[in-house]
Amino acid sequence: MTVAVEYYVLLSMGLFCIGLFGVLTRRNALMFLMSVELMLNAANINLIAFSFYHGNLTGQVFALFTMALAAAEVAVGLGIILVLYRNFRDVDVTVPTTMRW
Amino acid sequence: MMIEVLIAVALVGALVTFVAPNRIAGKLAFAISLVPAVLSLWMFTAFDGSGNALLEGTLAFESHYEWLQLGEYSISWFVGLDGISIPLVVLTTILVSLAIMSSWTPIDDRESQFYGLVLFIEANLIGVFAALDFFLWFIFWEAVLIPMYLLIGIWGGPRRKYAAIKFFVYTNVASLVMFGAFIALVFGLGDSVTSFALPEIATAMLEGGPDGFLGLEGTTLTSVVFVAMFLGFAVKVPVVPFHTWLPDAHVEAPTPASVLLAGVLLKMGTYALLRFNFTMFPGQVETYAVPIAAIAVISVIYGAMLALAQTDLKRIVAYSSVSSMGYVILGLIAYTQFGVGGATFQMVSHGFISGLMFMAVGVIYNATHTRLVTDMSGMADRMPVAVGILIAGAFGYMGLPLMSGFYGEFTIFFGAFQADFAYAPLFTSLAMFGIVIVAGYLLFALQRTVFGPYELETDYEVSRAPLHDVVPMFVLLGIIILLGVAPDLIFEMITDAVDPILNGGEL
Amino acid sequence: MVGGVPPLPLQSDTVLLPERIGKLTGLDQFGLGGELLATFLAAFIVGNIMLAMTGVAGPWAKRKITAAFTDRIAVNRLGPAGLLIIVADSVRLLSKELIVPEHADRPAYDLAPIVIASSALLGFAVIPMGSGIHLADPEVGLVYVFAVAGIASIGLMMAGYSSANKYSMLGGLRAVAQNIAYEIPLVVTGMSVVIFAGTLQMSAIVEAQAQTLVSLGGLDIPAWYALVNPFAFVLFLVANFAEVGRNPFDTPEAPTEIVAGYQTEYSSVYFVLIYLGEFIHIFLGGAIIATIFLGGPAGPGPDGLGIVWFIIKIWGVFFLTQWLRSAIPRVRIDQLIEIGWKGLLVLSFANLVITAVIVGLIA
Amino acid sequence: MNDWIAIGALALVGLLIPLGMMAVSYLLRPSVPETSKRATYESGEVPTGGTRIRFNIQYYMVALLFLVFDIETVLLFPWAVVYLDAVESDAVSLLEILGPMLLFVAILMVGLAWAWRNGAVQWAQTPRQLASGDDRQ
Amino acid sequence: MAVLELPEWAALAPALIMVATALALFVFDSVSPRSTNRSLLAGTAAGGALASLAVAVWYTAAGVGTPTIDGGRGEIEPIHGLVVDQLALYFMIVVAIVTALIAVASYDYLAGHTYQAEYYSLVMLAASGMSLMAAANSLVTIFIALELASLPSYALVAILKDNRGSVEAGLKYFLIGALSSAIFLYGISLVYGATGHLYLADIAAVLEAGDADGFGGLLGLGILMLIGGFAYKTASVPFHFWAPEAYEGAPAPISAFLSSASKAAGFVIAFRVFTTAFPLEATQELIGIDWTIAFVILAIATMTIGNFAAATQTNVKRMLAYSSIGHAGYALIGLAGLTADGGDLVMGAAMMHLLVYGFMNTGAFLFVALAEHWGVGRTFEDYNGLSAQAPVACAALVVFMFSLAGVPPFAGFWSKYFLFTGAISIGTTAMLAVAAALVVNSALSLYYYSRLVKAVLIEDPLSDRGALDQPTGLYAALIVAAVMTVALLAGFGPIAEAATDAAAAALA
Repeated sequence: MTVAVEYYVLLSMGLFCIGLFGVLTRRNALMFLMSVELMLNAANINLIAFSFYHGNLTGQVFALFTMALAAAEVAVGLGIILVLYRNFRDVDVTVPTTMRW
Repeated sequence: MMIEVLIAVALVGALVTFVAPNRIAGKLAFAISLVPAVLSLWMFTAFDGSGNALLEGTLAFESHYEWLQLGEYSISWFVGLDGISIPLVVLTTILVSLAIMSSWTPIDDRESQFYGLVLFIEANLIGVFAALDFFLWFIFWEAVLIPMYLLIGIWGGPRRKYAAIKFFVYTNVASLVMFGAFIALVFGLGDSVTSFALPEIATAMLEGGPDGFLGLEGTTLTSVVFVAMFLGFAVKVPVVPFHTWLPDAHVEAPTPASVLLAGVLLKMGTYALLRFNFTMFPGQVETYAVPIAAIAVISVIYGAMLALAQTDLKRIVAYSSVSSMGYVILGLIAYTQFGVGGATFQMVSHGFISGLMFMAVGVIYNATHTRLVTDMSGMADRMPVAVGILIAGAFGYMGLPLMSGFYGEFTIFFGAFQADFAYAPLFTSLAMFGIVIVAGYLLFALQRTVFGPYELETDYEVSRAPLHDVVPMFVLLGIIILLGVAPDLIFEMITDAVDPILNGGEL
Repeated sequence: MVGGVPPLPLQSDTVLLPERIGKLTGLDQFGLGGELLATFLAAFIVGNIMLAMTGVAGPWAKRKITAAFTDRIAVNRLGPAGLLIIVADSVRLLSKELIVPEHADRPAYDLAPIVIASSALLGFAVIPMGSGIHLADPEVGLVYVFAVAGIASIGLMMAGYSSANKYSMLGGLRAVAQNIAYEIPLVVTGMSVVIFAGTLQMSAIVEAQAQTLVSLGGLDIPAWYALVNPFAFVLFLVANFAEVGRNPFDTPEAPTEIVAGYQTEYSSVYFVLIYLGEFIHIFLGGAIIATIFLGGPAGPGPDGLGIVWFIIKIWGVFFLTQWLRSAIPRVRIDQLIEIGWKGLLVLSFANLVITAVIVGLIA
Repeated sequence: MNDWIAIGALALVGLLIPLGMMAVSYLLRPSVPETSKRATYESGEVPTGGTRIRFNIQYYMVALLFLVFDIETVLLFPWAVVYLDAVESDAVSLLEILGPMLLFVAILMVGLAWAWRNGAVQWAQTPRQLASGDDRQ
Repeated sequence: MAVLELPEWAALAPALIMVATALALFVFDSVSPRSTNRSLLAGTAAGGALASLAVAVWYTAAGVGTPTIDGGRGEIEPIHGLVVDQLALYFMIVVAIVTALIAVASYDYLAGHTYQAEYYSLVMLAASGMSLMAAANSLVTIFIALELASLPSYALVAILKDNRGSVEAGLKYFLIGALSSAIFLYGISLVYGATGHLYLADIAAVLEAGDADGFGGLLGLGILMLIGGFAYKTASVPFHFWAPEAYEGAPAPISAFLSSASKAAGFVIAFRVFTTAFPLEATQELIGIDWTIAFVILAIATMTIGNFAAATQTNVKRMLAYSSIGHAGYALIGLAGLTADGGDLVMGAAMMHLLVYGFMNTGAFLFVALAEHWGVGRTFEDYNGLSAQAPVACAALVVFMFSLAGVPPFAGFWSKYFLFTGAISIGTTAMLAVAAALVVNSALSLYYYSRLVKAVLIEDPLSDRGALDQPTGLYAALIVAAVMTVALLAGFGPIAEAATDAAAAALA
């Protein structure tokens, strides 16, 4: 009862596109972060599905690393969003425009 | 190793001066600049080369080291002097020393930087005249621009920014055109060259020329490159119609910068023309002789006419430089021993004479703070020595016998009459007419400013020029007369180096 | 490069509950649908065992135990030993009016109790309870248990934030801060067990503990990891108490500070669900401890007694929890966090490293 | 039968039980709407202000720390699983199997030590620390 | 040849030294938090970077990782996925140089700053990541090293937490960075899907054996996404738009660090991935298009957009940021010019350019750091007439500006010229277009670079400013960078040789 790899790719592409859509439309930095997480997880789905398909474990192991890196990225990102809030009283990514003149 | 020492002394001197306190910078720079001057004079006496550096001949003070490898081509540190370049090196070193001394009065701001830049220019000028590898030469060539741009831009007159930018843009675009053309030529030469050493390229050019590049036939490529390089150097010379940067640069530049600009930088253009266009492309020289001669004559006449219309002393001298460089081009295109040799001689001679003229104008300006002919008269009353030298310089410009100007112009005309391109005598005659105009405007200006009752339309009191302003002028005057009396001092070695060019590479 | 399935690690030969039920009821003859039905039945059984246990534990056992410790009399009117209080309480709570605070964030407010209750229940899927009651046995069992147990934090946070009450908010935050502070020591200590067992599969971990550690005069002492590595056992116990939010780590709902923490604004059936969820959580913690440290359903007597031994062990842990509740004062929030990050975390990593070194040297 | 189907079934049960209870309760419970009932509870006082309060920054600090540490443990699990097998086989030396993990944990510990010393896991500052004028938050 | 025999893992020493330094700084900060012993911290960081540099140079000189005489590739692979060869060592040198300069310059820039130790350790961590990027030859290690370099960079950009510009820059850098790393990762997953491998050589083997037939679409999309990731790291079109904001808002030494070292590191993985994993012919057969086309387009677009935008700026730092985009376009020529049977000259030229760029661009940003240290302002006008008060620094600036423009007599001339000839020598129409774009853009760049020179040297100051101090560290870094920019002109031979050899070895 295995699912063909194509469906996993479709799933991951769907997830990736949702994430991308979120990235492009959301103005809240936290939503942006979540959207990026979606995209990363889309890649993870691919890695694991193809790992199963190709019969080697490389992809799965890499997916573990990816999760760790994603977490680290979020940690740094939250820190930045925190100072962003301290400075701008908002987490809307379109608010900081000091450098546009 | 002597050339390296010359350059190194100037470079290190530039650095030392740059960080020295302003107070002593002028004296320090002068002291340092004496080293290359003396050294180059010694090299001049010890000169043992013969023939042309690019063709047949033995080089003096040659040194050649591998530098780097670019694909199939090697680039090297390759310097050496022949009969054409050593007088120019001597001209450079002497003129720089004297220019530094003559700056003591006018330069009173950020002196250490000023003198540092002047010494830096000297190093690169020596490099330009000594380099025999294209890249080495090009680096020195371009490196002259930056300090000159800064000299004009920082210490210049009221419109210095405009003048500096104009100078920089004109000469840089010209360099780019020339550079691209030459690279295309080298690539076109294909396997027959393996380095950017000029002698090797010159030999390859004379032995067959390029095979074609970027879809251009070999002969077309040669012509295109010749024209592009001619245009590139013509801006530097400058010839009409690329001359407009020159008066601006001269007028705005501080006196020492003008001295160097007119005395040496313009010669870079004619020197490069001689080294590249007139050495490597004998066929094209023949083909394009008439238009080039026409340009030369137009430069002579038009430059002189423009000078006639000026009231600013510096502008007068500047335009007359355009006119004088026209003679040099005419001599080169004549392609005879006297023509090319005379042109080379004229480069040196004009270097000294224009340097002298700019110094003299500078001294007057220091005293009166005006350069307008209409603003003053009777200067001879107040500063007899300086004015006397100015008059002497003017005579030199006009080509008075026993001055170097006479010999230079005379040989050029002599050579040009012998030239075998069409209408050569006509062109020569027209150019000779230029002398009349030169005499006209110089005498007119002198008569207005120097003679008559003393009168000055500024608030400045005029007194005798200080000694350190006058000494350089005396030295220059001495050299001018010396070369006028004994032209063979350099003319022999020049012809020795020119002959291979005219003989198609044979000594 | 046509894909092939990689060789799977050896499947343990334990027969799982769904298959047993399938065989027992004959549902396995009806293809996929039958199998699904059997599985659902099995899940239903497991779910109800837990519900029954918490039903007993919550309203009755807790009071009885606490009363015993504090020398009081607890429920004793309804039924034998007051056991019928369970029924009474459930009817009472279910029929109470549901009061939703004014500014509550409804979706989160409604979802939170369900998340809290069902996440704890999910963990039992992979616990081998003995007597063949074992729903699923994936290779990653241990990680799975830790993962689903962690879901509860989200529920607590949701409950705390959606109630629009400052006490709730603080309680939710405290709950999460505490959960995450002790999650890492918990997991890392669990990892030291994995080093012994060399697998994450729950049944295999239990099997590994069946070996004999030492023989004392004919009495075989099994290699329960609580005995092999008591240090890890203690660490795990402590971390577990914090995970389930019981004394001395009950700061998230500390009644004297923030009323009832995240559950302040919950009433009626929602309160029941949260309350149930907490108790299921305690039992899940007990089940994990029992499985990875106390040999799971192992015990003297026939295999059929497994479930009995297992329940005894779970109740043992529950008893200990209530004991501590009566015996130890609550720690302050700052102490709580610092014990977690500066104490347990370091100790757990030390335990991991030492375990690894010892295992490496012995083997 | 796949393990995960069983787990899914339990999830379904886990969802159905609460929902069932809610349904029962819905049928049993009375509903007497009254405004003051719905006011949030603040120990009998009239509630002031919203719940969007600024709370201690340390909550964020430990959350960030957790995020990193917890995920790092994920990287340790595979190692822990294969450790015994690797030790028992003679293919790799003990140092080779133990060394990387020790290094990993050591680096993690350096991180923890840094966070510790810089007050990331310190819940409240003592007056002395406050007096030192550092506004680390 | 090296006299002493080192164990294999020691080949990674340049990167390991960076890691060790970063950890040492963290330990130091743990022992004595909030220390402001600037000399010790900056000294440790600079010492670590210099040690890394020395080791890398020593290895290069000793011929570590050079192809052996008997035809072996000669590279050392201490850990599967990390390889030490000439390419790796070359870029480790670049990274170490920039890091050392930054560490020294930050000594003054950070005076009075709270997070001294954190700053340096983050710099060193990012540098470790970049060093490892140079050595990574598996998509796994590449991605991890990439993130190791990126994450500290995000924090570094935003480290002036009370400066709104810095925070904004950090946010934008982070957001685009997170997005692009997600895209990059997805690209990796697609490539893995198509080939079943993450190790670059294995990917190539699969492609060449034709085992990935039928996966052309996945592979093509994957490669496209990988290019997106590189574009971000190298600040090239289409992921360049973070660069001006991030460079402008970040502390100037960090801008220098990112625009020089980070860019170089981005290029090394691009070089390695595309030369090792995707052999031109096999890939073209599979996805139906030559991937160099993509780089041709990107190169022209990047240099043109960068230079034109730079020409319109009024803010110096922003001008430098855009010019840095332009230079990414120049370096992209190295990838655009690869052909099935060559291209080592053009790739080598791109590598040379990146090394020279490491000095001249770092120097230029450090001058901005100096200006920020003085507090003179940010626009060209604010810089007017600085040379009267700080002649030496301004002389250095002149060197950097003209070198960036590619004017002799500075090292930037050589690298640009090599790029030009390299492009010409490939001879295809596309490469001729690239060469033409290079020339046009260089000429344009001279305009805005000389504008800064003009402001500093020629213009008169808008208002009187007090005496300017001469911070030792910044001056030292500035002067070293300037001297090297000039000295490399003469000493270009070894660099050119090292770069072309490394490129040839990578392409072999």
